[in-house]
Amino acid sequence: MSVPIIMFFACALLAVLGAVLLILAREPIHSALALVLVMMSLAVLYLLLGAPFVAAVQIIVYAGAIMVLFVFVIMLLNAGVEERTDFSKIAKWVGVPLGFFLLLVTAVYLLHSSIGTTIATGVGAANQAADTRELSQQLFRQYLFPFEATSILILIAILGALVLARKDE
Amino acid sequence: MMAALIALHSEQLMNLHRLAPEVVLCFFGILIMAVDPFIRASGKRVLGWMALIGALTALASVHILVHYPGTAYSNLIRVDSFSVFVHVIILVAAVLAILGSLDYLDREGIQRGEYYALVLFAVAGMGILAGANELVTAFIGLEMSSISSYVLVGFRRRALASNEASMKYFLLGSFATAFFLYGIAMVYGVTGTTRIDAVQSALEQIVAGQGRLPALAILGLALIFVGLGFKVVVAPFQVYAPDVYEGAPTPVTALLASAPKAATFALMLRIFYIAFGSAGNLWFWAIWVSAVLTMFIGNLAALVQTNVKRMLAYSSIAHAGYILVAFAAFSEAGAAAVLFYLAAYVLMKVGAFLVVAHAGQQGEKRLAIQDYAGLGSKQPLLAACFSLFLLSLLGLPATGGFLGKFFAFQAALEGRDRWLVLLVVIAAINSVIGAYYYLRVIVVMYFQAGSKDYTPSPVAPAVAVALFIAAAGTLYLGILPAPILNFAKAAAASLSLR
Amino acid sequence: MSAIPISWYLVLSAVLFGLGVVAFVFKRNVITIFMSIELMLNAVNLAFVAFARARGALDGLVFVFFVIVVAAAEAAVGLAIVIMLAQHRESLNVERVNLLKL
Amino acid sequence: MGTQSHLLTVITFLPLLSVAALLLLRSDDHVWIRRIALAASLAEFVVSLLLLPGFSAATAKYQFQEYHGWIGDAIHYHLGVDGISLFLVLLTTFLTPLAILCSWESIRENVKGFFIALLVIETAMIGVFVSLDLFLFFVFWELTLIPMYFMIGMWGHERRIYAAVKFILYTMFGSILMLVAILWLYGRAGTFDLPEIQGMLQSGQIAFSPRTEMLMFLAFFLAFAIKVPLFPLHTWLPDAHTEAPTAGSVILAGVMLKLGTYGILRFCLPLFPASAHRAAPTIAVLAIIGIVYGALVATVQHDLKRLVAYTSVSHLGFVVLGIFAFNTISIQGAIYQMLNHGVSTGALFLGVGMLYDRRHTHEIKEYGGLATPMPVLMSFFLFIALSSLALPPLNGFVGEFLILIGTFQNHHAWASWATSGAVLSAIYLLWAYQRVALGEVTVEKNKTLADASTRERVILATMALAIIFMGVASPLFTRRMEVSTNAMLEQMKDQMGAAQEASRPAALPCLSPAQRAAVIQTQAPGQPALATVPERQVAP
Amino acid sequence: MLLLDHLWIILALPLAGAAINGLFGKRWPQSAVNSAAVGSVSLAFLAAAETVREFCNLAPDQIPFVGNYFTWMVAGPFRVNFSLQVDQLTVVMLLTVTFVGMLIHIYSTGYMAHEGGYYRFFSYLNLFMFFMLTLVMAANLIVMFVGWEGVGLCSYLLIGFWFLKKSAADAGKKAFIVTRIGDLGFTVGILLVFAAFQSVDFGAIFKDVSQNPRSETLLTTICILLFTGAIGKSAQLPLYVWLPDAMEGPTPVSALIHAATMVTAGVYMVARMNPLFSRAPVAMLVVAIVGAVTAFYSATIGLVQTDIKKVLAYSTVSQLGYMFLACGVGAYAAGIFHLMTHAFFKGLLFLAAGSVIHAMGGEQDMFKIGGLAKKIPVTYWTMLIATLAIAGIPGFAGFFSKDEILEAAKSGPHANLALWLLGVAGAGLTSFYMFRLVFLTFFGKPRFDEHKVHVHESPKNMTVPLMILAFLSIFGGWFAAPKLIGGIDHFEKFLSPVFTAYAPQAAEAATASAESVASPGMALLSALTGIPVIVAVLGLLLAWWLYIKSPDTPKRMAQSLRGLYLLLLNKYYVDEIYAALIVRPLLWISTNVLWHVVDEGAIDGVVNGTARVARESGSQLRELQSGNERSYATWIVIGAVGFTVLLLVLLGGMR
Repeated sequence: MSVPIIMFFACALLAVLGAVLLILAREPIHSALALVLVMMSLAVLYLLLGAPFVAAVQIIVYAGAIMVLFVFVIMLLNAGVEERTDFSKIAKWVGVPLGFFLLLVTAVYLLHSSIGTTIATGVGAANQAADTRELSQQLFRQYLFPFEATSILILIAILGALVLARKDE
Repeated sequence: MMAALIALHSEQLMNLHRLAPEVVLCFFGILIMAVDPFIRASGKRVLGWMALIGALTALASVHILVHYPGTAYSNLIRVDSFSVFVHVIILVAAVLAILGSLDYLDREGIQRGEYYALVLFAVAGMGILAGANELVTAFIGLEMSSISSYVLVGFRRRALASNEASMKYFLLGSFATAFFLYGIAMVYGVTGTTRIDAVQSALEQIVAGQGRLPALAILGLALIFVGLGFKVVVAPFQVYAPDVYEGAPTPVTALLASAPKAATFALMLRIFYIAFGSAGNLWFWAIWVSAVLTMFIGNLAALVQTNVKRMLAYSSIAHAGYILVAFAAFSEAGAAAVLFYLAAYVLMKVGAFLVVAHAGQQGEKRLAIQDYAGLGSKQPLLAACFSLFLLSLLGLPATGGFLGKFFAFQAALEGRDRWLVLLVVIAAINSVIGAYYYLRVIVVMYFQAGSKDYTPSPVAPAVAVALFIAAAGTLYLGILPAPILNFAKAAAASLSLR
Repeated sequence: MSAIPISWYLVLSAVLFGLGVVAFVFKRNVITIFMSIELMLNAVNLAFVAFARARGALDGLVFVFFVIVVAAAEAAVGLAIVIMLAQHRESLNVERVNLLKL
Repeated sequence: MGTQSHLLTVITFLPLLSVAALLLLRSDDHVWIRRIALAASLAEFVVSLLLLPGFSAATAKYQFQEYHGWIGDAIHYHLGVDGISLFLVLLTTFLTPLAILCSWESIRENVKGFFIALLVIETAMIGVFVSLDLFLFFVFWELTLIPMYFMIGMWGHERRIYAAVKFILYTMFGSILMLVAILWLYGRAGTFDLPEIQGMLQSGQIAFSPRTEMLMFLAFFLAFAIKVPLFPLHTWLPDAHTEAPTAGSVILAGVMLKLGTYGILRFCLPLFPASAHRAAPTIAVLAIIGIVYGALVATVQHDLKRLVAYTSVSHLGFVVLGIFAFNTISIQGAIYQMLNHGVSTGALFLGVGMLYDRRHTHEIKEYGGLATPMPVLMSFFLFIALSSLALPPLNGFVGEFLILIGTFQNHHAWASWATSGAVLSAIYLLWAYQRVALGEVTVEKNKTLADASTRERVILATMALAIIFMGVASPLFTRRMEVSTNAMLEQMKDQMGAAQEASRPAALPCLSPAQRAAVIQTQAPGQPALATVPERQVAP
Repeated sequence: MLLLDHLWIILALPLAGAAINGLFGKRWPQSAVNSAAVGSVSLAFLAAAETVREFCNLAPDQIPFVGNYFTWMVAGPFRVNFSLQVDQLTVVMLLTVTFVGMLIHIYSTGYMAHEGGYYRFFSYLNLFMFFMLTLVMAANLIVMFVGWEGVGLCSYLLIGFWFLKKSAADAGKKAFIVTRIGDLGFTVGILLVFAAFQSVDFGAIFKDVSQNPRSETLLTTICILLFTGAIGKSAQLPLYVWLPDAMEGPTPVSALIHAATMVTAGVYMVARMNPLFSRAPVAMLVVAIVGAVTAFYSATIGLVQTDIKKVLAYSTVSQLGYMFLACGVGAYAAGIFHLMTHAFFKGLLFLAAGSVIHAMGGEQDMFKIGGLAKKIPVTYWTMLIATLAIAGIPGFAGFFSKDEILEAAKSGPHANLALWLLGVAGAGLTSFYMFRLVFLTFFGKPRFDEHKVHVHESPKNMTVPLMILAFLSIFGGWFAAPKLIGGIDHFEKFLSPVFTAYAPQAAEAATASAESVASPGMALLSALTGIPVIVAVLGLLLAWWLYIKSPDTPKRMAQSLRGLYLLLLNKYYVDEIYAALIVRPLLWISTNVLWHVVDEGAIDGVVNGTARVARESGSQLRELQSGNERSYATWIVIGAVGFTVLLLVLLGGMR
């Protein structure tokens, strides 16, 4: 049992735990926090996978920005306890089980996938910076266009928020 | 560093002309946003005209694409007659939708700049979708169109239906997107690339090597189908469509029911025909099953609708089914048939919804089929146009709809698989079922007298123009389809499927 | 130092994705449903990174950025929609939002 | 044949042109709408008569051909007539003016729309008869539906909507499967051009397995059988007829039903001869059932128009029987009977319509003793009835007798059973006539009814003359059908291959050696049908 | 050769008359109508006469003389010309029809003088002449069929002439339909003829059949089928029912159509087709039996009828029976001979009866008449003559013809004693009911209120035809007179070419043998020759005793033999039986089974059923659209899982 493995299992457990909490929590705010937990543990896993930059973005943007937005909205609407109605029988009796079934199927196939067996190169402090430069190269040369497109996307998001969330005049 | 970036850009700018329509659209979108603050509430209509000009310019700029076939942005974007064809369809739909919106927004008191900007951005997204040669790029385009449509659907904020539709569309839409994305991840995992042509060759190698497709690839295929199937509204992912189409502002419905479908089908063609060409025998069945379900669900459920808008929503589901029939042929002819069908479909569907948009009157109150009683005598021309669109949707000869079906069935019957024959027969039977509810509207319009006290408002010029274009186009496609058909064939050929 | 098979990461992403799906179907509150989407996206990201690692390629990581951006955009619009919904309806329970049906 | 003739195009689209003219008129200017419609249809009739001098009875080839590329390289704008279709075109152009004339006063609201519908139907129906391209044919075939649908739905009577929808759905169901079959056929032949396909079939370039052929035959036949209508697919007909306005019924019974029988002759038999032969006994039985059944049900109707409608089921049964006897006499008889039925039943509907204009009911018990107030109208009515019950030397007899005698050559039993139709027709028509015309006037209103107006006399007299003329001058018609019919039968024989021939010797047409010779030399062996396509097409 | 080359003129004349009266007669005065109608028919008669004259100059090999006019039908090997022919048989019919027709036209000008629709009547009558002439002059079966159906039509029109009377309209319809039932057989017969001989021309058929023999079954079938037509047209068992009802028509019509001409068409046709019949013994036998039975059967009904015209009607049926008996036993000439004489005396009887009715102001019940002998002498005498003729009293026309028939039945080539007996019995009955008629009508005390009806003799234009016909009823039969004294029968001789030309050798041999062989049986037979006469006289006497001597006995007999009496009075209830067995069930089935159950129930049920199923499933399917976002999500998940499983497990073949 080496340190990375222990870390992996720890984070994995935390992530799954978070996900389960997200489901079980009746207070939206709790769910939100559970989700933050998931994201945090994922960030650690990214580090394990030797993608520190991604991990950073994960923390800053995701946990930092997006989740804050969530929490903010929850507070704004002071969304109370979730009422567990079950008008949709099909969701209760079919949807949830099938969800788990899907989980199972994908998990099994991913476990036995050929690439699954390849071993990730451990975290080398040396190639980190290079990693990031490479990354930026990729981003601005190879994937420049999507990158530019995302700017429009953001614009759209802003517009949408403006249109929808404003008070009725 | 900065300099490097600029250099990079200038080098990349060379590619922009291969994105001419998108660039134009985004430019106008931003322009509208920039101008918006300086125009007082009463004059917002101008922005609509600007948007129209934008769309038309984009349509014109498609010409540039024609002259610069090839790939752009390190092969993320592919410009070929296929994407040109789809661009044209989308932009025509956009133009018609905008024409239909001008007065609608006035009527509903929601004449705002954002609306048009969002429309343009959405269309730009679809444009990207049409030209995308790379899955993540496609994903971005998809999101551009989706997110702006979420907003557009909810644009009549005060109407409960509108914001409910917006919510449903948003939640389910992003749900489906997640599947799509996961699918992409799988593909990436298997092939190590997300470029469609690269995926194609990679998969072919694998198949050549191990004799069959790896499970992950198939898993990815299935998940991608979920994501795209949702966008093109095929069973069992069609559930959201009726609610959303009914709740959305009708011109938006018009756009939503037509353009994204076209764009997404284009992407689907690229992914299934090219990238997963080696898995044809697999996805064929997915398409087959889905097509049967889609047609039956769409038509049978439409039979019992009492609300024209919702009825048309179901009918658009059914039509997705017919398109799948052509899709299942998995041949150049099939692709051509899909494209031709889309062309015809866009015209008649947008036309039909624009009629509904007008006939709905203030607050979209008159949507029940019975409200159309006597329209034939009150507004003969409008009724005539509507009948034309309905008959075309029904598939009556001398209309685009008929030839769409015709080529679709033809392609399917020429296809490799014997089960296609059964599929075509099912489709045929379905189109008879469909006949019933389309004709019912005509019955009400012409054979039943309307209430004396109600006189509909006259058709606004802009709408009239839009309807005229749609009607003329429908007839043109029905009587002299040769040019468009050849165009579609060329487009299909440019897919160069092996 | 010892290594971890990529498949473990993939299985984890699968589990998270699946849980996300379950959550999406299970939850009733609009906001939490929306959160489950974010959960799924995270699962996808994990998969991307894992695959990227497996291949020693980088574009997987690039995709993660795009996904995050998209997630952000969706969040903005989505939450706006939620707010709009809250303005016109008292409950955030999706099961009570069924004006459009049949 | 290389030269293109445009006559058929003119004939086909002239009505559409006049529709354009009508559109220019103010819709409340009824007088001129009527006049122009009538003038147009008359002009149309005159123009269509130009076909006769140019038509050669000596060749089985399609004549007055026009041939242009249309969509892709498979779909062509290809028109042409032969002995089978020639007179059906004339029938159409002959009946339309009368239909217009009979709606002169009875149509009051939305006059413009009505006449437009009528003229559009005319174009569509002629198109069906003259198109030699399966695609083109199908287009016209479907186009006939909509105007008729409107005609029934808008200007019909009480249950018009039910009738209209029933009519159109019934027919569409049939035709859509035919579309599938057409496409499948194209999949094999690579063209929609009928002569080319026939040529390929004959030269064995394409061949079907018995099963496939049967399926395709059925797909085509279903569409046509519904149109005919063949028992038990007939139930749309009584409703449609009863609810349709007079002109609608006239066109429906007069021409539209023939689309079905024509289709059988033009497509089912030449394209799928083997299956046609295999299916013949079944179909013949259905036809005979139809003859008797239609007559019996007609006898007990209490709605005059419904009664006439059911007689169509009976009469068309004869036609189908004649066709599936595969005998040159019976088939010529069948074609001739199509024309006769068009005239006689059309005339019957006209008469019924004139009664309806006066009393606005079809209930027989509402009438009675009408011979006293309106002797002229009733005399015509009786005369038409007589033609319809095949009284020699009127037209009905000639057609029916040719069918019988031809059928009898191959199948004694079929013909013998069919003759019972003669008695039954006498029963229902004379009984109906008695209930309407004879005896004392029972209903007070009827005492004062006006006799036939000049307009009505013109209509009825035209019909009566046609009836007599066709009764005594049948050779003028049949001589022009002869060669085409024989050619078709010969071609079927060629195609059917030894197997079927062995199995059904009785089914071969009985031809005198002279005629065989005639047929052979008209049908150049090898690629006869291709020879009918303009040279430049044939040339590689 | 003036007219022989233009035979069509004979047809054209009455047709023209019909057309003229039909189109313009309405506005014309009666005189004009008369001249058109009577004129055209008289001209037709003259034309016929001229034709006959020219015919007599023809060489035997030119007979039959055929005139082709135009091709009427042609399709494939089937070809029909509109062609007319003249041979001896035609000549007889031609003269009879035109002459009697002319007389009856003249008579009608008087009889119908006070009727509405005068022009209509005459145009119908002329039209009838046209069709009747077509029938007798036809040179092929199809043209014959034209006349055949045409006369049927005219009889329909004329029976229903007083269409305001429901009974009249019904009778007309009945006549047309019942005869059409017979025509079914006739039609199929024609079809079979063509199938067998590839032609419908008499000449061709006869030559063919005489040269290359056909199987007897085939010929028998053909003949029986054709005979079915005759049964219908000539009112034989079992299709005679229409003729008595046909008396609803004006009396001249009954005289012309339902006595003299049309009803004899069947006999003419059988005679015309003799080459076929002669080769089908079985068919011959059938014809003979039907004829004989009908002759006796309808005579029995005639016994008790009270309506003067009904009596005549049944006697007509009976007399037609004799004619068929003749044909059946191979004595075609005798049959035609009786046809001619019958035309004279039965025509006369009807006209006279008409004159009686005219005199009585429409009264037809014999028991309400009586004692007219003095009041209307002409009518009385002429009618008496006709009665003597029909009763077969020696010297009168009927005697010769009927005697020949019975003779043939007794000792002809196809002799058959049973039939002969029936015939004789019928003869007895005939004379009985005929004299009953005469006695009831003209003798005894008037049984009507003489102040109400003032009896008057009919006008000249009615009485003159009576006298002419009376004359013929006496002398019309004398062609055959020489035979009595072992001489030759001129009539038979004249006709013989027609009946011997294509006669089968076998038959001739038979005749020969029949004559040569002289056995004791023959002697006995020849002894029987006088029997019919005796029987007839007995009938006369019985009638006299019952209706003159002791007029109340009939009633007592009716009482004692009530059952039999009612049976006869109600014509054996045949109409009722037909109605119960055929008409009503058919109507019931058509209405309740075919229309309501099959059409509306089954077929439309299926059609509408499918529609309902579609709608039903539609409203089920829309339940998917519960409006609940969670359900929607579930559907997407279902889809995702479904397709994953489909692709991976089912097709990907991985497990």
